[in-house]
Amino acid sequence: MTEIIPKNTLLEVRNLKVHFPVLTGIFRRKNDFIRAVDDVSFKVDRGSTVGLVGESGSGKTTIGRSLVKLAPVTEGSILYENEDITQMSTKSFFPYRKKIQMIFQDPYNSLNPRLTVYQIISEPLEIHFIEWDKTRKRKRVEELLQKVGLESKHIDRYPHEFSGGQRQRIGIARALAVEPEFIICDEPVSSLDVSVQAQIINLLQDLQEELALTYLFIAHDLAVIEHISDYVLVMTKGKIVEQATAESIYQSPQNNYTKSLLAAVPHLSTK
Amino acid sequence: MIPFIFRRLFTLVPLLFGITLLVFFLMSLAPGDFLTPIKQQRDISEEYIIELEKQFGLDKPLYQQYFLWLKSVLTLDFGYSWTYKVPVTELLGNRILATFLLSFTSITFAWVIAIPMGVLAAIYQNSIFDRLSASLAYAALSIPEFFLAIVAIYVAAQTGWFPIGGFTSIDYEFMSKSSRLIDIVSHLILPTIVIGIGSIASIMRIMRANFIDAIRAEFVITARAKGVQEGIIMFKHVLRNAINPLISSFGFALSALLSGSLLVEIVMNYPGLGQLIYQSLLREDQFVVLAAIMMSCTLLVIGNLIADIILAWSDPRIRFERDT
Amino acid sequence: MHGLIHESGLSEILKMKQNILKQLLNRPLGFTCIIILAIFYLCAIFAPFIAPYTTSEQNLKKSYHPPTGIIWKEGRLHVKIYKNIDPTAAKYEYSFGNSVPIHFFAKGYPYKFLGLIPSDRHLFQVDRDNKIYLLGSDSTGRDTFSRLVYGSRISLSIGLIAISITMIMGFIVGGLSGYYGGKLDFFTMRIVEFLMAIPGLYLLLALRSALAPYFDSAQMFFLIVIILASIGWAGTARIIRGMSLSIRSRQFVLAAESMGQSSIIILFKHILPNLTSYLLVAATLSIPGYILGEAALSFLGLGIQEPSASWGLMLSQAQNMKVFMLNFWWLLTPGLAIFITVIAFNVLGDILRDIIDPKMKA
Amino acid sequence: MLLLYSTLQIFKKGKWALYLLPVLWLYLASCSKPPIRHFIQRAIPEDSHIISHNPGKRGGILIQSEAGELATLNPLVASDASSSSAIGLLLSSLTSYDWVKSEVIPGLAKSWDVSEDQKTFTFHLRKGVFWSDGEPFSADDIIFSYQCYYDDRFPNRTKFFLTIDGKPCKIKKIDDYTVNIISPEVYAPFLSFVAGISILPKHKLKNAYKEGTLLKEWSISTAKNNPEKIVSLGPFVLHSYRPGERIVYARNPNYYAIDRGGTRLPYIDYIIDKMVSDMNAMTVVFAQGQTDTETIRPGDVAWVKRSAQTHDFKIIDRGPSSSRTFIWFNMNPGNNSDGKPYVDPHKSKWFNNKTFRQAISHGINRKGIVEGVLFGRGVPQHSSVSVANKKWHNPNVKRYDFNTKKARDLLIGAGFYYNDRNELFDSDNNRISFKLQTNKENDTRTEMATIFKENMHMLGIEVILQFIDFNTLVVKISDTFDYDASLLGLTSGTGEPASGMDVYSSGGRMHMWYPQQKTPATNWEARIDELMQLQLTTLDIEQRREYYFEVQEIMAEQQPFIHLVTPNLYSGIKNKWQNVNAPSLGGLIWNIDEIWSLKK
Repeated sequence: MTEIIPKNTLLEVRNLKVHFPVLTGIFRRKNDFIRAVDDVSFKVDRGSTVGLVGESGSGKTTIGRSLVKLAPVTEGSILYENEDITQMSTKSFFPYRKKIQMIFQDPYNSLNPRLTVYQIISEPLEIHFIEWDKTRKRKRVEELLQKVGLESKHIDRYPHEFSGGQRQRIGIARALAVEPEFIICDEPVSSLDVSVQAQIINLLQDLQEELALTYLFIAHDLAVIEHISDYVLVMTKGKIVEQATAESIYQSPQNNYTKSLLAAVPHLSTK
Repeated sequence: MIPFIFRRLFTLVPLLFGITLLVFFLMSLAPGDFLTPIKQQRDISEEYIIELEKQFGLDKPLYQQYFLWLKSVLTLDFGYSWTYKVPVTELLGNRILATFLLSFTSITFAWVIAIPMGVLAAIYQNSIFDRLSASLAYAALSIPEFFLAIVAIYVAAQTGWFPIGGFTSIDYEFMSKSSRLIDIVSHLILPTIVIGIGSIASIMRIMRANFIDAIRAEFVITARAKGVQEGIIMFKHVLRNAINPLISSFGFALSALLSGSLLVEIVMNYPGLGQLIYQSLLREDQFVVLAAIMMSCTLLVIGNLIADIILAWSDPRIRFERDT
Repeated sequence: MHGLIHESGLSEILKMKQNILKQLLNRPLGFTCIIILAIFYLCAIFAPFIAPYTTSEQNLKKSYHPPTGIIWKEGRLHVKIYKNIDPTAAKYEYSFGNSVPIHFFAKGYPYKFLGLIPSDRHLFQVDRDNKIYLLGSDSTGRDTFSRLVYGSRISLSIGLIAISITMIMGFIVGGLSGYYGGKLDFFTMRIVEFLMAIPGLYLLLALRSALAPYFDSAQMFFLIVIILASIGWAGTARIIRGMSLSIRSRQFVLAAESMGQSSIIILFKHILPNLTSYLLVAATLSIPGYILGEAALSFLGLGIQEPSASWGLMLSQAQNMKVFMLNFWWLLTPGLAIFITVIAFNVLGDILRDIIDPKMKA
Repeated sequence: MLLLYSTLQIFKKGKWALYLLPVLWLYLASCSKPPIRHFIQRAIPEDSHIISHNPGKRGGILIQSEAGELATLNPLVASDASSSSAIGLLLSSLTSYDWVKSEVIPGLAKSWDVSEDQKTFTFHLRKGVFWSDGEPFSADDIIFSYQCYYDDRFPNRTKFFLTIDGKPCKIKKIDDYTVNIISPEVYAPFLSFVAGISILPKHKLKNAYKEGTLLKEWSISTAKNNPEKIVSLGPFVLHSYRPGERIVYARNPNYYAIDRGGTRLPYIDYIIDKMVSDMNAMTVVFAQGQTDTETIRPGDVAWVKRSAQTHDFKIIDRGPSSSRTFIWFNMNPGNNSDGKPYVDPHKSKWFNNKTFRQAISHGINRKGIVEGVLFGRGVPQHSSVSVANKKWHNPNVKRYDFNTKKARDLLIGAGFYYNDRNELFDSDNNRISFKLQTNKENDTRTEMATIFKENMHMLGIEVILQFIDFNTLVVKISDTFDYDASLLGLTSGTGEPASGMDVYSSGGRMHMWYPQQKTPATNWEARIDELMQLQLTTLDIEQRREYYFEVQEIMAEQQPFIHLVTPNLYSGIKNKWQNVNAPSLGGLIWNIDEIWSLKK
C-alpha cells in the first residue's frame, strides 16, 4: 500500500549480515559461524515506528545493536540520512550517538545500581553537552523526569527504590536526555507486567507525537507491535521473512511463520 | 572427550616452555653459579674451575645454554645434576614417588576424617558439635603448615612415639619385608597429619554444605513421605549425592598438595620433590631445578585434568565445555 | 575523570562501607575479630611506645632469659629479678624478694612518636640496670616482646600493602581485558594462566634468589612485597576479568556505550563500583595468604633479615635447636601471633561475604 | 560406622583401584633388597699394619649423620666434604696422618726414605695387600693413580697438591713393592699431602682411563645401582646407598691392618651414614640416641646433655676448635670494569689505616660474644692460628682487649673526631659508617654481626648489616669486590702452615682483604710472602715454626683480619665405643678402624 518516499527515509539497512565465529576442534580454529543476522534489508521512515518482531534468538536484538555499533557488522551497509555509518570510525560516529538512542529490555539491568537517578539520566548529557554546568543539567533531568511521568523529588534516589515500570521510565528519560531523533526500543516492555506495558507504550506514543521521534521497536510479542507500529518486519533465524504495514500483516499474513506467531497472540474477542 | 584431553595436554607445551625460560632467566639473574661455592675452597686451582665451567657449559652465553638444554630435552635427555653427578631423570623418579605417596596418604587421611565430620555437622546442624567443628576448621585453616610441622617434630622429639623426619629408618637396610613396610608407614604418619589437617578443614566445610543441600532435595522428601527410615535416607540417598562433587575435587587436591608440601618436606626432612627443588635452587643446580619444576607443572596440569575427567565421570550432566 | 569517580562511586562506596561496618559490629564474632585486629594494628603503629626496648638492644649477660615474673609489692607492680646460675645452659633463678618496680609512662630510649614527634616516654620501663622480659630474651639478650611488637609492623603491613598492589593490578589488568576483550584479553589471560600454573612457592623462591642481590636487607621488605604481589595479582585479575566480563554485558554498560561514553569512564564509573564489594571480601580473605607468605619466606631464611624483626623470621630463629629444646614457649609467641591474625582475617572475610553476598545477588 | 560407610561408598563405585596403586608401590619399595655381595677373603698380609691399641671385639654398627649429600665416590671428581669423607673410608693412601700426635704415619707404604737433597722419597709398599674384591695391590696401582691425577683429560683438585712451584712430581716404579716420587723442589708438607692422595684400583679403572671416561666412573649412580663395582682398599666397602637417605658401609674383609692379637681390622661390622637436612637435624638425631657420634655446637651442649643418661652417651669437651671467625675490611684499591673504585675512596682510606683497624679491634667485646653466642663455651681469639693448633699457634702475639676508651683514643689520635651526638667523623668530615656482610645461613655469624654492630655503636661508628646468600657473598668477595667489610670464618684441617699459603701470600685467592695482588701492596705483606716461602722450603720444624710465628705477629699487629672468637669443640659419642682417642683438631673418630663396641 505504501510506497516509501526516499526523501523521507531516516534509516536504511542494506543486506546486513552479522556473523559470530564459533571455535571448535583441538586448536579452536574459527571453523563455523553463527549467522545471527543474515542478509537483512529494510528502511525506517522519519517519524514512523517500525516494529521488528521475532522469537528470541532470531537476531532482532543483534540488528538493533549493530545500528549503534554494539555488534560488529560482517557485511552490508547501514545508511542514516543517506550517510553510510557502517564503517565509520568511533570519532566520526560520535555525533550519531546523540541522534540515535536506545531503550533496553530489562529495566532492572539497564540502570547501574550504584548510581542515582540524576547520575543515570545526566550521563548522556555529560558526554554530549560537556559545556553544561551542574544546575543546568539538574534542571534538564528534573524536566525529563516530569516528562516521563516521575516526580522531580525522585532525582537523588537509587534504582532499587523504584518499580519496574518506573525504572523503564528512567531509562526512557535517559534516552530522551540528548534530544535524539531516532530511538531503538529493544523490547522495552517485555519484562513488565501487562498493565504496566500499556502505560509505557502509551508514554512512548505520546513522546513520539510530542518530540517527533522515530522508533525502531523490537519485540517478540505481536500484540505489542500491533498497537504501536506503522510497518512491521517479521524475523526468524536471522532473516526477514515478511515485511509489510502493520495492517496487512495482521489481516493477511503471507508467511507461515508469521501465521504461527499470530496464532499465538491472545486476542480479545470483540463480542 | 579425547580432543579435550589432547587440547589440555597441548597447552602444556607453551606452559613448560615459558616456565623453563622464566626459571632459567631468573636463575641466571642470581649471582654466581653452581661452581661459586667451590671457588671458596682453598685447594682448588683456577684452571680446575675453568675446566669445570667448560664441562658444565657455563662458559657459553646464556641463550646458548638454554637452547642446548632445550635441544637435549627434546631428545628426552634432561641433563645431569651438577650436585649429584647423575642424570636428572634418575634423581627425580624416587622423589616423585615419595611426594606422590605423601600426597596420597594425606588426601586419604583428610577424607577419612573430614567426610564423617562434615556429615555429622550437617545432620546435627547448629549443634555444639557443628559449632565446635566449625571453629576447629577455622583454626586448622589458619595454622601455617610449617608451624604445625615444627610442633609435630617437637612432639616427636619429646615423646619419641614417632620417627623425626625422613622416609625410612637408619636400619632399614637390615629389616625384614614386613617391618620395612611398617617402617615406611610410621615415617609417613606425622607428615600426613601435618599436611592433611589443612585439607580436613576445607573438605569438611564443603561436605557439610553439600550434605545440607542434599538433605533439602526433593528425593529426600519423597523418601520420607514413603516412610523410609531416617538413617537409610541419610546414608543411602543423601550421602551418595553429597559425596559425588567431592570426588571430583580429588584431582585438585592432588595438584594442590604437590606444590603445597614443599615447606613440610623441608621442615620434616622428607625426601620429596619439593625438598629437591628447594635444595637444588639454593645450590643453583640448574638442570635439576628446570626438570623438577617441569615435572611439578606437568603433575599440576594432569591433576587438574584428572579432576575434570572425574567430574564428568561422576556427574553425567557436566560435559566438556567447548570454551574453557 | 577524578571528579566523576568522586561524584558517583565514592560516596556510594562510603555509604555501603558504613553499612557493612555496622552489620559487622552487630555480630559478636565480627566484633571480636575487629577488636583483635584493631589491637594488633594499634600495637604496630605505636610499637616504639609499647615496646620497652628497641629490636637491637642487647644484653649479652642475659641471653635466653626466661619471661620475667610480675608481682604486686608495696602497692605497685614489681618485676622479679633473676640470677644467671649457669651461663653455659642459660639457667636463671629467681632469688626470693629480689624485685624492682615497674614505672609506667617512664622515660626510655628516644623515638619519634608516629614518626613525627620526638619522645622518650614508654608504656612501661624498669630501672636502667635491670630488664623486663615479658616474653623472655633471645640469644643476645634482646627482648622478645619488643621484637614481637616491632615485628608486627612488618607482618601486618605486608599483607595490606601487597593486597593493595594486587587489587590495583588485578583490577587494571582484569578490568581492561574483561572490558576490551579480543587480543588484549587473550594475551593477558594467557599470561595470567601461565603465572597461575607455576607452583607459587617455587616461583617465589626463584624470584627471591634472582632479585635478592639487588636489594639490601633494609629494602628486603619491599622486595618481599613485590614478590608476593607479582604472584598474587594473577588470580585476582582472572576473577575480576570474569566479573567485569559479566558486568560488561549488563545493559547499563551497553547503554553507556551506546550513548558514546568513553571506555575508561565506563570502567571506573560503571564497572569498578560494582566490583567493590567483591574486592573488599577478596582482599580480606587474601590478606592471610600474604601474611603466611611472608612468614614462609622469612622462615626459609629468604625474607626479612636481621636485625629487623618479623614474625616469620622469629619463627625461623626459634627453629634453631637450642631455642627449640631450651625455650619452646619462645617459639610459640610469633607462631601464635600469626595464627591469631590469620584466623581473625579469615573469620572477618567470611562474615563480610555473608553480609555482602545476599546484597550482591539482589 | 559413618567412616566405614563412606569408605564403602567409594569402594563400591570401583574407584578403589586408585587406592591400590600407592599400596602396590609401597610394597614394591619395601621389597627392593640390597645386593648380596660375596667377597673373596684373602689371608692377612705379611706386611700388615699392626695397631698398638688394646685389642677389641668384632661387631657393632656405627651410625652417623651427614648434612651434606654424597656427590660422588670418584676421588678425581670429589670437591665436597661429604664425598671426601666417604672416599676416605673406602680408599687408602701411601701415608696416613695421626691426629693425636700430629704426624704422618705409614699407610699403604710401610716405610719411606728421604734422599739427601730432600727431594726424592722412596716408598716401600706393604706386601700381600689385596683389594676388597680379592685382586692384589701393587706398585702398578700407585703408578696408575698418579698417571690419572696428572692426565690433562681429567681435571681434578688432587693435581693441585701434586704440583709444586708449577712443576709436577716424577714417579718411578722400582719394583712391585717400591716406588720413587721425586719432588721438583724441597717441599715441607710433601708427606702430609701424600696422605690425602687416594690410590685407585688399576684393574678396575684402566679401561675407563684409556677411553677417557674416568670422570664418569664411580658416580653416585654406580653407588646406588652397582655398589659392588666400587672396590676398596680402606677399612670399609660400600654396601648400599639411597640418595637423600643413607649410605651403608660394610667391613672390608681384606683390610691390611690387624691388632696386636692378630684380629683383622676394622672391628665394626657396618657404618651407616644417615643424610639429614642440616646441622640442626644432626644434633637432634644424636640427642635422641639415633646416632652414635656427633659434633655438638657450643650452644647445643646444654640441652643435648640432658639426654646423656637416657641414651648412654657422653660429651667430650675438646677445648678450642680450629675454626676461627674474623672480620675484614675491603682494602682493595682497584677499579671495577666501569672504572669506578671498588670501595669509596674515603672509606678505603679508613680501611687501609692500621690504627683504624686496631681501634675497631679494641672496640669488640669478644668475651661478650663468647658469653652470649657461645654460652661461655669458647675463647677470644687473637692470633690468626687457633689455640687448638698447638704445634703452630703463637701465644705471644699482640692482644686487643675490649676497651672502648682506648679505641676512641686511638681513633682521635688518628685524626678522627666526635660530634656532640657521639658520632664519629674523619678529618674530611665523613661520618664513619660502613656495611658489614655475612652469610645468612650461619646464625652464629649473624649473631656475632649484631653484637659487632652494637659494639661499634659505642665507638660512634654506624654499621649497616647485610645478611646475604653464601653464593652472593662469594661473588662479592672474590669477583666484584663491591663490599665494605665482611664477617666469615675459616677452618683448617691439619693446621699445616702450607695450607695457609693462599690466605697469607699476597697473590693468594683467599688473601681476602686484597686478593691476588701482582706485587705485595705493603711492606708487611711483602714480608709475609717472604716468610711463607721460607717455611715452605725447609723440612726443619723448629725453623718453620719461627717463620710462621712471625707471620702471626705481623697479622696481629696489622689486623687485616680482625679475629673474633674461637668456639670450643664438643663431640658426643655413645659410651659403648672403645678406643676413642680424641685429638684436639679434626674429627673425633679419625681412627675408625680401631674403634670397637662393648655391646653388640
